[in-house]
Amino acid sequence: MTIRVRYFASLREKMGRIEDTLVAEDIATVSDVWRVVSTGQPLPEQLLCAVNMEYAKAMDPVKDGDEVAFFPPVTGGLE
Amino acid sequence: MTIRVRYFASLREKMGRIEDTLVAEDIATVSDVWRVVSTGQPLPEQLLCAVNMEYAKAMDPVKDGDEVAFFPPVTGGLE
Amino acid sequence: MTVKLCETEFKPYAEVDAYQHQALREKEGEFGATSIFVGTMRDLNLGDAVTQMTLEYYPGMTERRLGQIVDEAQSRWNLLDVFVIHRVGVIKPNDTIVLVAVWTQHRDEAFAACRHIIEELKHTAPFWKKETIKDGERWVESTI
Amino acid sequence: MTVKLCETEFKPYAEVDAYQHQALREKEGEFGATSIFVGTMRDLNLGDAVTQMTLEYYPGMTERRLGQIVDEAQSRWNLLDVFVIHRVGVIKPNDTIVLVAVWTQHRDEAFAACRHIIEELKHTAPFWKKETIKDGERWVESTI
Repeated sequence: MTIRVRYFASLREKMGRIEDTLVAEDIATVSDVWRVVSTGQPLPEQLLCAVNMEYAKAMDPVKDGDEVAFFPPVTGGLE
Repeated sequence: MTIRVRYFASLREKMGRIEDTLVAEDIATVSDVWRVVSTGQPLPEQLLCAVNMEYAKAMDPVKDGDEVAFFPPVTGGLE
Repeated sequence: MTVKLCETEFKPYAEVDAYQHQALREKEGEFGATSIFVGTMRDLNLGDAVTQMTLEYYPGMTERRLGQIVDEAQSRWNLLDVFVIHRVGVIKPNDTIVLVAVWTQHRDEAFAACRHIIEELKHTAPFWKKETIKDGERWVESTI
Repeated sequence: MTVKLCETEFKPYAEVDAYQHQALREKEGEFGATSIFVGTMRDLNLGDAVTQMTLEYYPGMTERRLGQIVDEAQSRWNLLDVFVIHRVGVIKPNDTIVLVAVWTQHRDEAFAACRHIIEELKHTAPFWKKETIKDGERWVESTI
């Protein structure tokens, strides 16, 4: 299956790229996606995730064609 | 002593006049002023009073030259 | 801090815009939050169609009380500026009755002060409302 | 109900005024309360002078989340209309960052909904702020 993975803000800079396209068979959850793109790291607790532009949790399922995003806590424009 | 007495809103209509000028010697409090202008009535509990444009109570003192006002509860412009 | 009464229709957003450009020019970059309340005349009250209302006030005392309300808010919160306009006299449906605008550094104090000012104004400023309805005129009783 | 993102400077009071004239024309006489919040960029944050900031967002998800926030408020209070504009991209001190305007019949629900929308927006809408200060750039960490 194919999954588009996007990164935002400080995470985007840390990853050194804005997105990945994953083509793999052994991916069932958001957590699995992170493990692949981070080469084996567990999903950091403070990182937020979205599947198809809706907030998601680490154990939420992903399926072929999904867009998964990872990003740091949101900060809005207001202080 | 001389006291200017003003009425507003529904009270003004009930009194049939916008103001009185009291010239009398036996007036010590806001309550006394009301007794004179209403020919002996006690001050109705829901009526508001002001002395020199500051909210006042029935037993607050009045002195020569004061402006005393009586009016119904305020209603603002908003419902 | 500016409080004014107004006998004719006014445009609340043009007023706030002009006020901010003048009164807050020196504070640009300092205010982060503005909370604004606009009260507008409805054409329905207590179940009756209302065609106009007349807002009576106590010249001198009304302005003084509005000034006190703003001063009290000022002493309670850290406010950079406050602007209040209140209509008096004959008012038509859809006319603006009151505008309250509060400028602060942070949003908590802007919301709290704006809300406080409008409640104090409603409950303590000497204004009395007479409505014109189908059957004639009526003084509106106080409601909380 | 309208939510929009904006890449260039906008005038919040002209926007609200124009929106009300268009979107609320059919509701004239019906709305009695408008609560507006305007967030403006300050030139100071965390003790440092800030010369500009860049607001990154997630195109698609940010608009969707803003729409959900407005829908949630709509289902919780009786709102006649809601208008939200949020800046993205490069923002300078004194620029408007966000505008939230809520029209209702009564003031309680206007204040409550406006406050709720701005808090939800701050804590759940995908925006990330990078500030330019004397020593360079920094991502701003989340604060409650």
